[in-house]
Amino acid sequence: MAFFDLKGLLSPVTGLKQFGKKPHTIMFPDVAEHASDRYRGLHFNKLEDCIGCGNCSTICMNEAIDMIQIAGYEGKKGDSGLRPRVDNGRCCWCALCVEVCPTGSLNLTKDYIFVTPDANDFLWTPGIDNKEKGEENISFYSDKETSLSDYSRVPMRELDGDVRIQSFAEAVLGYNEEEARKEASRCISCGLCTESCPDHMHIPEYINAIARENDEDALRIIYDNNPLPEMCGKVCTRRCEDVCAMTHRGDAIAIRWLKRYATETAKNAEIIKEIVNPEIKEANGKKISIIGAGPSGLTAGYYLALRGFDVTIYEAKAKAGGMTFYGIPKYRLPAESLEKQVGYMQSIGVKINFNTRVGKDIDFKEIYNNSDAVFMGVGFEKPWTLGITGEDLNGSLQAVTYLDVINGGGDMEIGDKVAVIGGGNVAIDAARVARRKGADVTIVYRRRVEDMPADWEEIEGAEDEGVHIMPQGIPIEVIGDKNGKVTGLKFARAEMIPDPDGGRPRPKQIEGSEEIMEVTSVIGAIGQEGDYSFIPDDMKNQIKIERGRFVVDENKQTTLPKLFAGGDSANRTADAISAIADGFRAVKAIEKMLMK
Amino acid sequence: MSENKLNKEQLLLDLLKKKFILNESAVRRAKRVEVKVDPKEIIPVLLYAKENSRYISFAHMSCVDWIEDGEFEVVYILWNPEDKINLFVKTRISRDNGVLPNIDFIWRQANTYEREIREMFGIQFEGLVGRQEFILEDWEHMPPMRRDFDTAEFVKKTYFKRPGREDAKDVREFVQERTDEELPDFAKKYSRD
Amino acid sequence: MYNDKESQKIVDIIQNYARKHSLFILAYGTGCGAIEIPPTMTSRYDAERFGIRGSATPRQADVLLITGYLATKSLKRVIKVYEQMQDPKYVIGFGSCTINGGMYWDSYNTINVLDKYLPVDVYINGCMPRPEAVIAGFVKLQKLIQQGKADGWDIYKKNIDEYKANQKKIITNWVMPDFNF
Amino acid sequence: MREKTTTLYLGPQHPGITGNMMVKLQVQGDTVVKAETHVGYLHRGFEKLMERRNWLQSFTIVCRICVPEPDPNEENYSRAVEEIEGREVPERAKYIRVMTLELARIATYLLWYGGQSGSAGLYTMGQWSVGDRNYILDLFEDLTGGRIYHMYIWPGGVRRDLPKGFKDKALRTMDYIEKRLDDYDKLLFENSIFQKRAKGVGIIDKKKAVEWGVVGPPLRGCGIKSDVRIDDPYEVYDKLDFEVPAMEGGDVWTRALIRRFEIRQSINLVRQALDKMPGGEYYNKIPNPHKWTIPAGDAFVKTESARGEFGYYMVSDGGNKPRRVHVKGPAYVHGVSLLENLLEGENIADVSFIMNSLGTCPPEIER
Repeated sequence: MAFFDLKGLLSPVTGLKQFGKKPHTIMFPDVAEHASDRYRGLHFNKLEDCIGCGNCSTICMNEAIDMIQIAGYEGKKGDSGLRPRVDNGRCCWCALCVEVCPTGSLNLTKDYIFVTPDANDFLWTPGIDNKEKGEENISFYSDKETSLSDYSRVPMRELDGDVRIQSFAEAVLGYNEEEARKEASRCISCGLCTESCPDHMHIPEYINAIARENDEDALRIIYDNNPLPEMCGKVCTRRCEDVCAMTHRGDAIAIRWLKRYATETAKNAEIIKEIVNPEIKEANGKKISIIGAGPSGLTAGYYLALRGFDVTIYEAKAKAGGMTFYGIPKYRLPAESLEKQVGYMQSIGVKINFNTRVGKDIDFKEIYNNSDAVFMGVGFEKPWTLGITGEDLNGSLQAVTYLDVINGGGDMEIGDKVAVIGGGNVAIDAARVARRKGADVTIVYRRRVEDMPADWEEIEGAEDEGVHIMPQGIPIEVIGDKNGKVTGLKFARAEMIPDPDGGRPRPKQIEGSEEIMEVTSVIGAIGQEGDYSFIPDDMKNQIKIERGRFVVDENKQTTLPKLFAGGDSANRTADAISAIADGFRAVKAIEKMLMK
Repeated sequence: MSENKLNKEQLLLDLLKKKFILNESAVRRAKRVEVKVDPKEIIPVLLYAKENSRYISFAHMSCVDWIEDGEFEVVYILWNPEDKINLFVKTRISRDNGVLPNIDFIWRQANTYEREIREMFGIQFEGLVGRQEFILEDWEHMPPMRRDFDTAEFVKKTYFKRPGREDAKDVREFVQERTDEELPDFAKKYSRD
Repeated sequence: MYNDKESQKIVDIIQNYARKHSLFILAYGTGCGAIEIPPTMTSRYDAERFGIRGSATPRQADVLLITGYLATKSLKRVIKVYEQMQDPKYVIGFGSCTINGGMYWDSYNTINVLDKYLPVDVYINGCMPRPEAVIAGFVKLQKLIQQGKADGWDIYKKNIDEYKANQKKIITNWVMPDFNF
Repeated sequence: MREKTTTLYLGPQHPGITGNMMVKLQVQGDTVVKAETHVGYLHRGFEKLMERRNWLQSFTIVCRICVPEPDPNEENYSRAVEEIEGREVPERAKYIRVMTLELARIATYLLWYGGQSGSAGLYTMGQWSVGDRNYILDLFEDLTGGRIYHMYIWPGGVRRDLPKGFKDKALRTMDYIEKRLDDYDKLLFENSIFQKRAKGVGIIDKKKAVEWGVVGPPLRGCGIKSDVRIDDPYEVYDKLDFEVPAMEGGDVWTRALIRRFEIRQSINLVRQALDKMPGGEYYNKIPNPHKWTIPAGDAFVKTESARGEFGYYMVSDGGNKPRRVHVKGPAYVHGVSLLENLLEGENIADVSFIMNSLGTCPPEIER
């Protein structure tokens, strides 16, 4: 190379051609800061949408997010009341918290300038500290598609509707192992569901155990406060699923089916005993009597027996389970399943005296005086009548009675065209049982389909099986022939009148819309009440009963100190899991009372 | 994956099997052969691979702490640019006083890897030159990459944490308190972390 | 005349004005944050508009940028460098790491809370702070200087024992003079 | 007469490269007789941290391993996870990944322009190229939501689809950068000062290159045609039309020429990727990250970064956290023992010049 390289010296000088050109300098701060539409800046949280599940806090590997209590957010079922607070001295703007937020309330914004001499300022709550312009600045968000939460449930395999009506075989087939693992791994373990469960089962823990392929631990966790999990796994009303964090954008975790999966892995009572392997305390000599082997009675019996009490259950019927045996049809809850669970209880020392009706076969006072405590889980046996003319005709019957006969192994003539009146689970059960008995079934309900208190899955199942549903129909009269046999149902159409107080709309009969439906039977299913005639009058006076229910405190104690009550006859929710919860709570109270 | 496709890989494995005593070795997938040898076989295998099988490129060297087995697994990854095969040579030594041969005379760059592994795991390499201190300075504790070194615990002891975050609540515990749910101890390991 | 309080105030104002418009930063990029310094200094954001420019040695520098995490090995050098700088001197903490450990909060080799070891005048949030945020940080520092509130160097001198104790807790092998002033 | 040997400490205060490291030089006059590299000023213990983080959380920290060019880390991490888990990646995601990686390569080379010329005292170059680099970063910001740390390529695909109007904007930017490259040529490569500084300095010959395991542009600068994108194609590089240059010489000048050529090649690749990109899914969704486990196994994956081969060795024990992730960046082989060897006999003024030409990046040496 020549020492004097003219080109090499002159070329760089061409850089001068930039001289005088408009610079591309961004004159910040004279011009406002700018960021792209997807920028990951400071957080913003829509506090009203947030449910305080804490998923953001757990995904953050910097532990930058704390869940704290904030004034004005008290928390309710499905909302912990906590809200995230971000430590910007930790946050690295990776936005994983946004990707996992199940409700989509947490987002990142275009704001990124945060300069201060005081390091303590960096601790702030999104949505409160940037209330003014946070929402309009949202730039990085995650919708249902981009979110890392899996919003769609693993579908449950079922028998087809036309196969189902052939027999009383279980309609729902249950998850297999692969499906259960997949469904369990959707759960974000926030635990908000536990608050909704009357029994506060340890839901996130047992789901996690299933996800980690440890079904035995799952069963052990389930048995910690629910001794009838297989029953719950099949027929629970699952209030937990109503508040699942996933429901805000998709399907709730199939908590019930997962419980069912965990319990079905134990094929018989011995295996349950082997897996759960409970610690049974030494007998303490205290004697407890329980009236009624329904869910609450069995629960109380099981946990009292584990705690070393001498437990005797008096059951009027031939089988344990109460309404869950005699009220729930076998295609939902097979008899063997209940027998297995009850068998396990008996194997750890719960004594059940079947066919022993208190008040008839044995005196209530005798039980009361001979026991250290008595728990009543007597349930609601007596059905409400419709209160319309013709109800005493032959062929007009009550769903509870009908189901009781069928479940007890008997049969009842209903003909081939049946009208079921009511919209609850019992009505649907009766309708589907009648359908299996070959009848053409119509459900007559006063309100709309969406107002039906029955589970949507049950309603869908009924429709699949060919049950007709006639919403907004008010029964007026049951019509019979001269032999006293039902021939028809007279009903009127209803229109929905909005409730001025904001309650659910009320049905109002449309004048002149009366019709007659030809039927061979009418099955009423509008509710039941308790029958407390077994209690002698002098004691009944001391027990406070309101609106057909025993009045109990939070310990399930009635106004008689030794007497506890639970289940339908003591709570208003009237489902199996509440009964179990009552039983469990009474156990704690009884133990506290007797063992102090 | 058909047998045909992995011809080259199988050939190499057979060749090595004939020459050396290998512990459970296999063709893992395409472009990937894995052999496990005893520490004393390391140098012969590597030399053979380099000189006779054209594995001229030393792609990587790493160490994994299998604390459950009480062993370190050291892996040498070689690359043959012609056959396009990764050869993994793995060996295991005891965690307590494991010594490995130094291979930086085969590939000069192995020196850097060995120095790092010596510092981070505490494995000695026979005849390795170079300063003892490589990345860390004045480190008086257990070699940090060993799995029994708990960095979070160490940080708690050593460094400061800005105060003001003590009011944080755990969602699960918070809801539990509200509902008087009693979580049994054995279930706690399944709570979210 | 110079002992007069009023005139001292005027002198301060003039001094601070001069100081704030010539911030020489020490080009000691300690962590990831240094990657946004070149864009800040070059044509797109052009920090020289504010009188900000790099300087090669600590003796000439006014501002020390701690651009992110500080490994313990670096901390030792940074302390040395900081103490060599002439008063008044300022420290800017970049990014989350300097505030409360950031992403490396559980790393065995990085300090978490910078102001336990060095006085920090301004923090800039972000991971990484964008050039705009960096400039905003400098503007804030200029304001503080004008108001006479950027007195980290003074605090450091007054609380030297506490700072030294914290520093020596980390740096076990202290092979340098206690003070480098 | 025996010359006196002096010890000179270069660094740890940014010796003209991206990151802190120190070179302890023994000098006689102006000549280095012995060099010793000291690293560890940026050690954060990433590999330890990853043992404590689950698979998704680890993804967010890997990009911090190399600050100037984070994307190959994300790519490697994702590909290693996918290889162990057997997760499929949609075709569109592969094209987006290639485009992202090439954009990152361009950005890195633009930064290198600034560093290489700056260490020769030519500061105007840096004002231009680092300023223009912002246009690439703008693209990244539109695409990923971040300028520097993208956290975009993740296991199963990419995080978000291309935003509206991205293709046009990217093509416009490519046109602009390509035009600017001619200006750079005039300013740097035709500049006789740079030529004189660069030619014949820091020579690596072929034999040395193989022996020391040199990778990337320095290796191609020795006349060995080696590039992971061609030798062991990943993503969709085998479906794109490009070639890598190799030139004899082995000095700083040749390495600079290689980079000059490659940046044009990358612009071409970005255009191709945008052009051939199919529609469809961009992401094969991972399961709930809290419960995401990966079957036991190990994988070694490599990516050609702007500075050479980036390798990840990953081991899973079947749990929800990585057992071990070991990162080997190109600087790991260049920046420690090779550098010590190379600096012997060079001028003090050329030390950071050579370090820059090797693409030394301390944060990835010590991680």
